[in-house]
Amino acid sequence: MDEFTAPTIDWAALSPVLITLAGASVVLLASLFLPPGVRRGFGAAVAAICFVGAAAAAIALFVADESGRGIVSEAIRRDRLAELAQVLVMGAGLLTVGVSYREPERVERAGEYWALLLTAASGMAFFVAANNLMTLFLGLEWFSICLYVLTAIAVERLPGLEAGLKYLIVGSFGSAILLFGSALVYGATGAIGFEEIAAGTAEGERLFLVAGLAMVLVGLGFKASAAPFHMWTPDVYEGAPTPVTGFMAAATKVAALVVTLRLLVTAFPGEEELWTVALAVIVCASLAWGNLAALVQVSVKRMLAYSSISHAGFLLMPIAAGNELGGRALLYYLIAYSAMSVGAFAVVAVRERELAAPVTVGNLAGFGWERPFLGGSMALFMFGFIGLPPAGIFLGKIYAFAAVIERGWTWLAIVGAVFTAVSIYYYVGVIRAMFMQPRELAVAAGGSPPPDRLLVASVAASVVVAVGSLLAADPLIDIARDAVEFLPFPVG
Amino acid sequence: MEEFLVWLVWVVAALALLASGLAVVLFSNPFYSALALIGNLASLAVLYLLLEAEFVAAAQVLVYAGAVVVMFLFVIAYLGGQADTPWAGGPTLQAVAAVVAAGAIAVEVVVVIALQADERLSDAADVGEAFGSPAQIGNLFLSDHLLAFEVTSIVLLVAAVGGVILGSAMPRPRERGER
Amino acid sequence: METTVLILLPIAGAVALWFAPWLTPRAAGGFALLVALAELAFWIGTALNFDFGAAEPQAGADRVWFADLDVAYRVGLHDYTLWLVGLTAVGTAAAVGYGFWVGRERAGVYLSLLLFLEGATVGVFAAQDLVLFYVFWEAMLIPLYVLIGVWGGPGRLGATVKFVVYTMAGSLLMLVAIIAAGLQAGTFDMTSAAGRGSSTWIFLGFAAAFAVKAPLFPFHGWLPDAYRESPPEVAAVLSGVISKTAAYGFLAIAIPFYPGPAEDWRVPALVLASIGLVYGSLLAFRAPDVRGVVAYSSLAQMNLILIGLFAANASGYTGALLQMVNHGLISAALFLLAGAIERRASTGQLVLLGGLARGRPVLATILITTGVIALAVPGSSAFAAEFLVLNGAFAVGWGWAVVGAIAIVLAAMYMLRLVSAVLHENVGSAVPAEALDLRPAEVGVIAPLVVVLLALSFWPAAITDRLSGALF
Amino acid sequence: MLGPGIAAYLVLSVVLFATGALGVLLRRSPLIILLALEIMLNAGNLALIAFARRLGDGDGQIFALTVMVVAAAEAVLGLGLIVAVSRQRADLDVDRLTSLRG
Repeated sequence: MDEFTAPTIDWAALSPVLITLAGASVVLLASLFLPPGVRRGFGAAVAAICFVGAAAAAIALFVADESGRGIVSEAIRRDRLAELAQVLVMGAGLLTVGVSYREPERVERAGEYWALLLTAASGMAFFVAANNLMTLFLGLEWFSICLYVLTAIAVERLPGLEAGLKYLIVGSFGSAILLFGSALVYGATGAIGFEEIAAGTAEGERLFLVAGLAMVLVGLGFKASAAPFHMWTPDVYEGAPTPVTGFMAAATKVAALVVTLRLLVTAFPGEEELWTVALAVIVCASLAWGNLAALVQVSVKRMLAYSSISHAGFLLMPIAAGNELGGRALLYYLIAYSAMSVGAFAVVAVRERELAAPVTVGNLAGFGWERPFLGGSMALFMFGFIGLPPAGIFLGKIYAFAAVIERGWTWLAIVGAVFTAVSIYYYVGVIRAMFMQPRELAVAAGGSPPPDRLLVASVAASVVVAVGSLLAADPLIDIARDAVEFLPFPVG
Repeated sequence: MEEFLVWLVWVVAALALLASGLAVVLFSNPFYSALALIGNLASLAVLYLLLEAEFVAAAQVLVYAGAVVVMFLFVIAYLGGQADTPWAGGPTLQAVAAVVAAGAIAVEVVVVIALQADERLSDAADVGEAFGSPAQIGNLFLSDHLLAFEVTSIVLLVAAVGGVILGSAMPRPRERGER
Repeated sequence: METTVLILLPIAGAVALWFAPWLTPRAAGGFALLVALAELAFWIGTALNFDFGAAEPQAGADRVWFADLDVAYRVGLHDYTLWLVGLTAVGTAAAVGYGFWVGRERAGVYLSLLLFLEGATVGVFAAQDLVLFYVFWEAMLIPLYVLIGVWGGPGRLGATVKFVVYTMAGSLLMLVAIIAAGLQAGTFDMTSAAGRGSSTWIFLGFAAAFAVKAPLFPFHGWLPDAYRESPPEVAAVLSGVISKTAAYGFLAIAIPFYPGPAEDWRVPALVLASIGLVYGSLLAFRAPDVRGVVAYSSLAQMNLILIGLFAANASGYTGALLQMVNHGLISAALFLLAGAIERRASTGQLVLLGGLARGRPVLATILITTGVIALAVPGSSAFAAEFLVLNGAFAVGWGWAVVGAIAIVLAAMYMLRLVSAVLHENVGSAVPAEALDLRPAEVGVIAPLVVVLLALSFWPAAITDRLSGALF
Repeated sequence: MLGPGIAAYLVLSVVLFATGALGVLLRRSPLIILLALEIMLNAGNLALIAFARRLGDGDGQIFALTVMVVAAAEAVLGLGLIVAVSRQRADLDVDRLTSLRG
């Protein structure tokens, strides 16, 4: 029998995870004792403090040292890639606090809502640091389960429940595929740690490895909502409470894509010629499916869901390039994209509360002039999603295209350009509805909701990040470079 | 003789596994499906024993057959006639996806069989008495895989919270329910 | 430094207006006009201090934007771009003044968008970095889209969709070309020789964007609708100034950076431009309304400019550049006049117009003067420019010069038709007897454009002699 | 090792996985889909344990144990959702089987 030796734990490295987790426990317990009236404010305050604290902790870790190291037998990594992704997740969470503060469903289950939001962010913070297949699977399930419940948290609304059930079933299907793929990779290489997988790749059974890699990619594709694994996205985005949708669109993408990058680059550098091509195919499928389906959407949330599928394509493009430029492109793109996703869904949430009905392109009519700031911000987000300045996605797309061109895949950049042109039509449709349609086209509004300064502040913060990421491109790209430069990129 | 017995056990367990798996998927009554799942899990436990994973086998029987399946049965009983309501919210494009999945899996079966013919997979490591024992599992869980162990507890906690939230979904009076 | 001010002054004005929604329309309009005039004054100051003849861009700035791809905020003015920036300042000032006087709904937003458009356009001319150029190029699109979509005519929604999809499809191909060119060269610096090459694909990517925006002949599908549905002052800016960015793109990027491919594609380009020239002239002759005539004549003139550019010799370039300034002023003036006419008759249909000259001497004088310069009578600046273009085209092949000469005859026909249909003949059914002459404000907006044109007619060398050899 | 080799276990796990996957894709009843998901996860577990045996490595068994916990958590939530959905349906409109497009 081995002598048991307790592992040494680098508590500092875990602090972003632990801070949010502790916040969740506090909110959960306090909501048992606090009167219902103050639960919402208390929970929101704790959530905001924890998100800020966790982000600060991640930033401190990022600044503290540039070398990465493993935590508890290399189960997770403390490195700048994880820390930057954690900052993004926490930022999305913080914005979501502002957006969801006045969401009607929050009143009843305020405590649980904030606790689940914090736990989901905590799980993502863990997931992005995952360094073996087991922590990857567990981190994925951790935040996914939180999101299933958050989707269905409005338990009196059938659409929300059905969306939650659908998300759970499709999500678990993806996880099961991921699990089986992990098992095959484990069998082929005899290891679950990413570095050991890379080391064991040479002598492993290649067929197992390839099959396992394919299944792992499929599983992650489900989370990133890349076509053809996207079928849950529109229904879930539509059914979930709008602030939750914004959080999912932003934070889940950050987590899934960062982990995809880390896994492929650190664990499968030897299979580069396989996964880059596979990803290129997924990119094309996502761009085509997302953009073409978005053209015919009436519901704004569904349209944004398809737009998020197409952005999954744009975000996977730099990973497919497999070079360091691509890594930088991915992280820079994610900074702008995550802020803008939360902001766009926040504006949808406002209109939804005004109308007490699902927001369609038609009933946005006149919104831009009624609420100039929110309308203008939404216009900025829509132009930004197309890839027009002055939003940072513009540079993100330039970087993504540059990464694939540097790899020699100019055709992929052209595919991206063509589908960007397609996407103009539906994004501009929103702007047209908000500013160019007479107000009478909209359904009579159900009374003006109270002014929601927190939500407006969140939208303003999204705008600042969206525009600021373009102006301050150099420091942000330096940060992105710091975050990825230690990864052993297989190309160039 | 021992070899023969192991083979016999394996064949029986394997047949039971496949048959019960098919039964779970094919029965139209969810109650029978859930019962079939017990058989499935039990035959898996037998296979785990053959693979010298005693602790996992025990956990399989206790956790699954003892808790999860019972929970399924409770819910099925609670829902009664509603239990097998068909539902349009499942994955779409079933036909295409099913064909693709079946094709991919068929390929994998071929791969495995091919590898077996290659004699590469028939070898197994020599393992000591301790392999798969509760002591070894516990040791690993508390050292190398401490984080995984802790995360499982968080996952369970979240599931519990989620269960409470979903359980609180009482039908509401109409005037408040219509939002 | 001065260039940065020229770019940021209007943008700052636009942002200030955007954040001051409480301003009355009058205050907002006054402020916007002030900003536009300040820009113009600043441009004059810059021009007076300009060192004509230097090959390097002047009055510039160079600040790292992001270093890893060597993209920087590099701006500066060449002698040829100085004139185009001046055209932008003059055209926008006129448009802002006109919009202020007409009193658009939500004047603050409207005028701030015009100012933003001005800043972006100056940026396109001044950028010395390909990525920065692209940023400003796309930044022009957003205010134009909103200006046409919100304040345009009844068919504006269709017009904007066409406009945006056409131009974006072209410019996205340019984006890929820019990235490919920059990665090949290792820098996006336009002044460095490293950016130049022989890749046909990159050349075609640039050409796609410029051909759509100019527009070169088969890519003009968006033009008639956009020009008809815009408010007149937006149409004036669009045809007078924005279309010049495309010609500038050919002039400063596509042709000089990729001389090999430009040489290979010269004949197809000349064929298309010639077709566009004749086709546009014929359509202008047949157009039923004032704006249609001006729009199609714009198409024709732009294609004439492209002929000059693709002649790719000093005469062609000089003529094209002079004609860019001329046509910018002419079409801005004509669109504003069209707006003035439409305000009086509430239609632009030529069959319903007529007889506006009687009792309205100022309108008649200004319209006739503009028209006469536009049809390039000898002695006008347009004549000088077209002569240089034809001379340049002749050096390539006499056939092109013949096409150009035919088109000049056609130009005379459609311009005279326009003038006579509006001013002479019988009083049109849509012309009310009490329709006023041009108001002082309208004169104040349009007359300066015409005065500049006249000055250029007397002294075209003001521009042509102040072009260094930097281009050729 | 007595009895069949690891390959036999793998074939079993692949077939089991396929059974579960087809169940998820083809069945319409959410309860049965949940059961089929359990089967898929168990197929993964079988593969993990078979590989663990082959490698003489404990990691696979640990992995399998954590998967069991996750599967239990998913089952709890899935069942909770199914119960909540059926309650709401009974409450709102018995005839309307879905409010979302499939």
